[in-house]
Amino acid sequence: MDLSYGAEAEVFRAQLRDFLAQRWRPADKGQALKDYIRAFRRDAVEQGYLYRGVPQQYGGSEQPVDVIRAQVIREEFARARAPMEVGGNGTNMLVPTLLECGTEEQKERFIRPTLEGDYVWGQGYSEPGTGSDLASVRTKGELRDGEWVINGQKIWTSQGRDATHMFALIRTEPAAAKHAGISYLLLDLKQPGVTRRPIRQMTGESGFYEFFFDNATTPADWIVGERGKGWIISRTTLKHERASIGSADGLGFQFSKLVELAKEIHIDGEPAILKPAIRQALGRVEGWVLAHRYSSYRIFSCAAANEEPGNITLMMKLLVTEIGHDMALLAQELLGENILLEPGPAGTRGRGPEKWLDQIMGSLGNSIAGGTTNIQRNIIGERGLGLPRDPGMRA
Amino acid sequence: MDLSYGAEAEVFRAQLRDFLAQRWRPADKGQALKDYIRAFRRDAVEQGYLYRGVPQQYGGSEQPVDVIRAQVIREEFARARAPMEVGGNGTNMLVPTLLECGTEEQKERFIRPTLEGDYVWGQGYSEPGTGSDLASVRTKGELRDGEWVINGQKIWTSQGRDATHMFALIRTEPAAAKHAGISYLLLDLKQPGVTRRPIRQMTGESGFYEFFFDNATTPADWIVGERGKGWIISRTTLKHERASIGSADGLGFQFSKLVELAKEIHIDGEPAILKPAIRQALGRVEGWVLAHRYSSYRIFSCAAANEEPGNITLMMKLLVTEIGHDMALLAQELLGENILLEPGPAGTRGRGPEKWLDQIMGSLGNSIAGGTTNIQRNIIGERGLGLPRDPGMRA
Amino acid sequence: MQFHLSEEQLAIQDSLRGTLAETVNRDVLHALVDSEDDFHPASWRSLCELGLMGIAVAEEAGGAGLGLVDAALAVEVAGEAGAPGPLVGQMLTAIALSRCDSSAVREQYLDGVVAGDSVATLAWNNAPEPGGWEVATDGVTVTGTVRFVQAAHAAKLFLVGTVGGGMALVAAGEGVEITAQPSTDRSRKMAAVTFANAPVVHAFDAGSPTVNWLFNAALVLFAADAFGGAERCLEMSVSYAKEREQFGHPIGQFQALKHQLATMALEVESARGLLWYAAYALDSNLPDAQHAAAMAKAHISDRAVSVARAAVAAHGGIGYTWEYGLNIWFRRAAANAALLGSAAQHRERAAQMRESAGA
Amino acid sequence: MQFHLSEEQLAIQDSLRGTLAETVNRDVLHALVDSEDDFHPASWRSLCELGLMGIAVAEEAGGAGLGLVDAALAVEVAGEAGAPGPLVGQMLTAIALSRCDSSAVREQYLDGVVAGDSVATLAWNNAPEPGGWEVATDGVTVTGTVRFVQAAHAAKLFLVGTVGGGMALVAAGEGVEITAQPSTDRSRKMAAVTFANAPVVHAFDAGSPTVNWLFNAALVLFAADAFGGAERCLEMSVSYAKEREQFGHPIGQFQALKHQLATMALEVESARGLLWYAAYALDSNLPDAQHAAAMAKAHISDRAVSVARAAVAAHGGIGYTWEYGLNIWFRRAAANAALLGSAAQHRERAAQMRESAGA
Repeated sequence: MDLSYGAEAEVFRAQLRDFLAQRWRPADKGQALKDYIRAFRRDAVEQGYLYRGVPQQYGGSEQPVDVIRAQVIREEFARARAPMEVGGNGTNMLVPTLLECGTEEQKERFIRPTLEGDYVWGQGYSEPGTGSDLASVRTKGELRDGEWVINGQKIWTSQGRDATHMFALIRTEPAAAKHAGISYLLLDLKQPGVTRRPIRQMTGESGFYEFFFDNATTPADWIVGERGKGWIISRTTLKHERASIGSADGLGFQFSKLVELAKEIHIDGEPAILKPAIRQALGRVEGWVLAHRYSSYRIFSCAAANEEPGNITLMMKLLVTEIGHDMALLAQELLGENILLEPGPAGTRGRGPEKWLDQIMGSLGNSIAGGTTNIQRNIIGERGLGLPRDPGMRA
Repeated sequence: MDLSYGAEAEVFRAQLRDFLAQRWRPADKGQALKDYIRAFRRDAVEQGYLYRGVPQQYGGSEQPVDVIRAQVIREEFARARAPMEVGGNGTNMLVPTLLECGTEEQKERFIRPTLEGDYVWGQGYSEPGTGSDLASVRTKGELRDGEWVINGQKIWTSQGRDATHMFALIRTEPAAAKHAGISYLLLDLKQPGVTRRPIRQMTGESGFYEFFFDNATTPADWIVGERGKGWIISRTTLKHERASIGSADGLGFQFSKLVELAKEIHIDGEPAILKPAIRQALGRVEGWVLAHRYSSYRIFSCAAANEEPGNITLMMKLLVTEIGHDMALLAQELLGENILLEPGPAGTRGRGPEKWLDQIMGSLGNSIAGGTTNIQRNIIGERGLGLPRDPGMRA
Repeated sequence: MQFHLSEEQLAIQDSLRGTLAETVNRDVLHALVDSEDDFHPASWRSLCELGLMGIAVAEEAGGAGLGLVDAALAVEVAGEAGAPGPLVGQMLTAIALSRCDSSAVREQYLDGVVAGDSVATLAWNNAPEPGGWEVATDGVTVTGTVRFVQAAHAAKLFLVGTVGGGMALVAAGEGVEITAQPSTDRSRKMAAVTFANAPVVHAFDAGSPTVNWLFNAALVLFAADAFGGAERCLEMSVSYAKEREQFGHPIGQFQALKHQLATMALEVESARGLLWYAAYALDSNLPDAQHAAAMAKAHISDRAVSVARAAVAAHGGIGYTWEYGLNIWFRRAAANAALLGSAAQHRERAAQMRESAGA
Repeated sequence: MQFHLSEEQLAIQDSLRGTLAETVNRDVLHALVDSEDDFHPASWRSLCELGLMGIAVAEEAGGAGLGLVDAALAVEVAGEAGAPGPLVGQMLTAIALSRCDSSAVREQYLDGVVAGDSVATLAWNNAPEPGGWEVATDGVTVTGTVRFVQAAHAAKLFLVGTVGGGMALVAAGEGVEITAQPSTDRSRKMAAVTFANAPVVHAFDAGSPTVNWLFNAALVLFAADAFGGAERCLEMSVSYAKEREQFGHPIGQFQALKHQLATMALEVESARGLLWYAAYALDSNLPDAQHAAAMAKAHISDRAVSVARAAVAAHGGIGYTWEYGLNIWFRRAAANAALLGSAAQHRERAAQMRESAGA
């Protein structure tokens, strides 16, 4: 075994560092900074550092798959605090889907502005009542006079405040069987038939939006793939999403914050970190955090060698969720009466221990977003362990 | 609220104490002691203290239901260390079943010798492969020449070493539907067609037996209820069993033993009971032990008032099991390297901490005997909370 | 033997439940939660009219002549409803006044507190026993700050915890300053109250049995609130599981969710007797009353936190929204677990009591 | 970067698995478990023939020239099989000898230990670090008793932990007395070994890097054994759930059991990388090697106990029988958790290391 990235990667790293040192020197603010960043990203694409999986003709750098280089890029951009790719559903989910299933015209029209951040995409899958049974969507689309007329409601759209466009699962074939009645449509959110509303979460913050469609329209050719094939096309997308969830560094960082909290908080007149029961609880969490970290190393190493890491990939999401619960409960114990204080609104949150309330509730949001833990356990049991499917869970 | 038993009960208690003081003075050993106990029990029945639910004509004392008196009797017999009713499946399960469903001749023939301990009954329900799906029994009974001829195997029979008789679920109607093909038969175990074999458990001890039937026979009229009604008849029995499971005193006693263990065992040079993490773990268990204790008070109080205590009755078994797991894990932590020592065989087990190994493994036996925890949770969810039944769990 | 609820007790709970269904209905509760108000006069009035504030005060002192068990049953229902108002403080101040040895003080204050016209609240810090209270007193005035006081803006009387485990009754006004605190528990918002040589109406001796009894009673009553909240979380989750369909079936049919709900039910239902016993033991001055109060607070507030978490998970996305309202009980559960000391602290206290009782 | 197994490593595991399927088959294992023997020559021989004992010994010293990662992979498979024999002690004694500075000692003993002809076992007590060892030594002889020594009757050499964290290699015979102990772990039975002025073959300095390295390596290897056992428990449970039918369906279809199995799988599979890393960090002398070893021992031995319990529950009655054999791994998991200090002790050690590293 060997955790180093190899000599070739270090040469690449040195070149990248040079590039960043010379090219990433932001001085301005406001719009000037935005323009500077846009120009910087274009140069970084030119050098092959960003949008490596996207063909050059659509604004990518079209590089061969190399997870080691990708990792070096993440590390060095983070080190230089330089902006990486425009994030979000557009680049993570829609672009790969268009590359695989879109028409030439769709690729030309949508990919570049998405990569440059001009188009911000909301995901339109969930509806009130769908939950894990996404194929039960009811938002209707009818083709009338050369355009789709859309009526219904979508929910749990992240980036909903800024979204300019949406990719959505729409029931266009009411006569077809459940899964076969769905199409994958794109639409412009800036039109009179679309209303958006923030969803306030239990933390008090609004991370998600819901969208109401009242005779909203979209051109007939803004459909990805064939009519009735939307379900299959969305599955491709979801795979991208799952692969991007879960970061070893994130958990490790959270754990170190938890240790800091235990040092700051005093219980019975001494720092909590000195209490043996707290030390043990921290140690139990740390065991899981390390298990997660080295599992992500395994996955990364397999990806670099183009091998299959096996069942562990099915488990990362659940692992993160469960560790999040453990940390939340421990944080709650550490907080003591500090939990009685509501933290201020986002952006103004102070550095007081009460800010942990967000994490304590957020750990519950984790188990809901992107498939509940029950669905995760079904997947591990059925796809991972080969146990027979429960016929009741088939729609 | 009032936890006292009331004045009437205290008068009853005083009379009972007098009786015990005068009548329970064992001096002998061996057979003489056995005879003394048999005579003592007969006197106690005469006085209305034992077998209160059984009519006098079959050897009981035929007393009106009075759970307060029953409780006083338990307390005072325990205090005097006097022998109560002959325990086991015969008195707990078979006798109530016969009283409800047996023929007059069956009652005459079987009840009195069971109450006096001459007949010891094994339960013949489980078979290899039945698990929670008891109605899938395959042991066959055919009526030939005025007697049932029985072939098959039964397993998990407690009191299997001493059992003289068995009440069993036997498939007598092979053409009938699953549940409708079963009859409730009694049989004498002392016959050539019956072989018994102890089942060694993971503790190394043999608490249960399995029985093999190779053309074993029993008279045609040793059937309780009609042919094909055995499943329903066995359900009555199981209710009796469930009501007798779970004793608050037992758990409280185990907890106090666990506290003692924590005082005896030294970790890092000090008694484990001084370690804050251990104190917290003990306190968490104690919360559950108290929750269980006062739940049993509730059930007892309702029974005394002839009221329905509600869902809590469905939970007591699971509660005991779960608390047993918690205690086992804590005991294992306390034991440290002492767990490396296997305790001696039953009867010779010393007083060393290694004897806890039995409890640690036994807590697993608990979750298996009398319905797994998964079945218990199904029952709470469906019968208690009114959630819809899973069609897959119907046979 | 009577260790189940009498018809009278069930009737009190039913009638309270009915009242709160109106006066703390969904709209009222959500409006309160979204406001900065720490008190809701209309619903408070409805509780007062039921005679709840003096439920555990002797009849000759103007109360209902019932006990702490009955008070706990009422607080349980208030917890279910997420009712605003300093119910626990009011009930305990009423008891404190009814036991106070100055007839002048009783005459001046008792009726108003029993009636609920004079709102009374606890100004104890969250030390796990009275010995940890910190407001200084010379018997005549009190000085110091207490954070996390419920309904402080509405309160006419503060039952203040003083250094060494005494209590002082202090009237709102002179020398009493209130600073609102952003509160996690939006249904019972809290404030910091600063006493600066505030005059004492009546002082209860440090370490006196009355003070200790009231503290233990408070532990039990906050456990009762937590218990009621846990019942509410369970009930909302079970209803949701029966109504909501996925894959063509009510989700409550799926075994995984069914078992999660069964586990929640086990946590809730098995705690009921412990709550009753702790209240009964204080009513009857049993030797283990203080141990039972500590264990009830520790065990039941833990259960409520656990059940509230499980309830959110059982609901999926909708449970995570502000509008659905589960978070009201989630936050209230977190508060009940933190008020008057943590579960860990009470478990440690109970262990010490067990040891000094020789077990 | 290489943090997955090479084809060579997978091949070693496969070949070992194949060998053990024969030499430690069900009949062999059950006969051993039911006997009082603490050693099984035939299966030991089969392991020796694979060259396993010197797997982490340098090639110039007669070993395979691989590392602790490879040793851990082998011990993992032995744990899966429930293999008897002091594999960990043998491997570590071989490494210790290969690093010993006396060429005479190396010449006399190394080949025999690498070949496995001289059975070697650890005589450490279960202190969580070498500083807690208790056998007295003057450098020439050792005196004291060590309980829970594996395969003591078969051993020709004992690697004895001495006061202050030193080690002494002692040959069986003069001054060495063995008393069998009734052992929970029936596949690796243990004995108390008393040294009475027993002559020392070679002494390793107290607190030396070699001693510390070997201790940390032992933590990792017992974690590997625990990991292998957990894999076995999982695999038996999954197979059973696929085969066994109830209510007309394989029980693995029911969601509750499916989720229990998924949780077991999560516990097992997510621990694999931690095990690898701990071994790799010792191979590479990384600064966090000792921290990783402590965490691996604590976390993985806990997981193995938990998975073994869940496996019995997943089987129902059959899993609780002696004959089915699950108890062999249940007991072995309990032993692995207790050997060389508890999970709690290692978590505390790891916390201290984290703190002294300034985190």
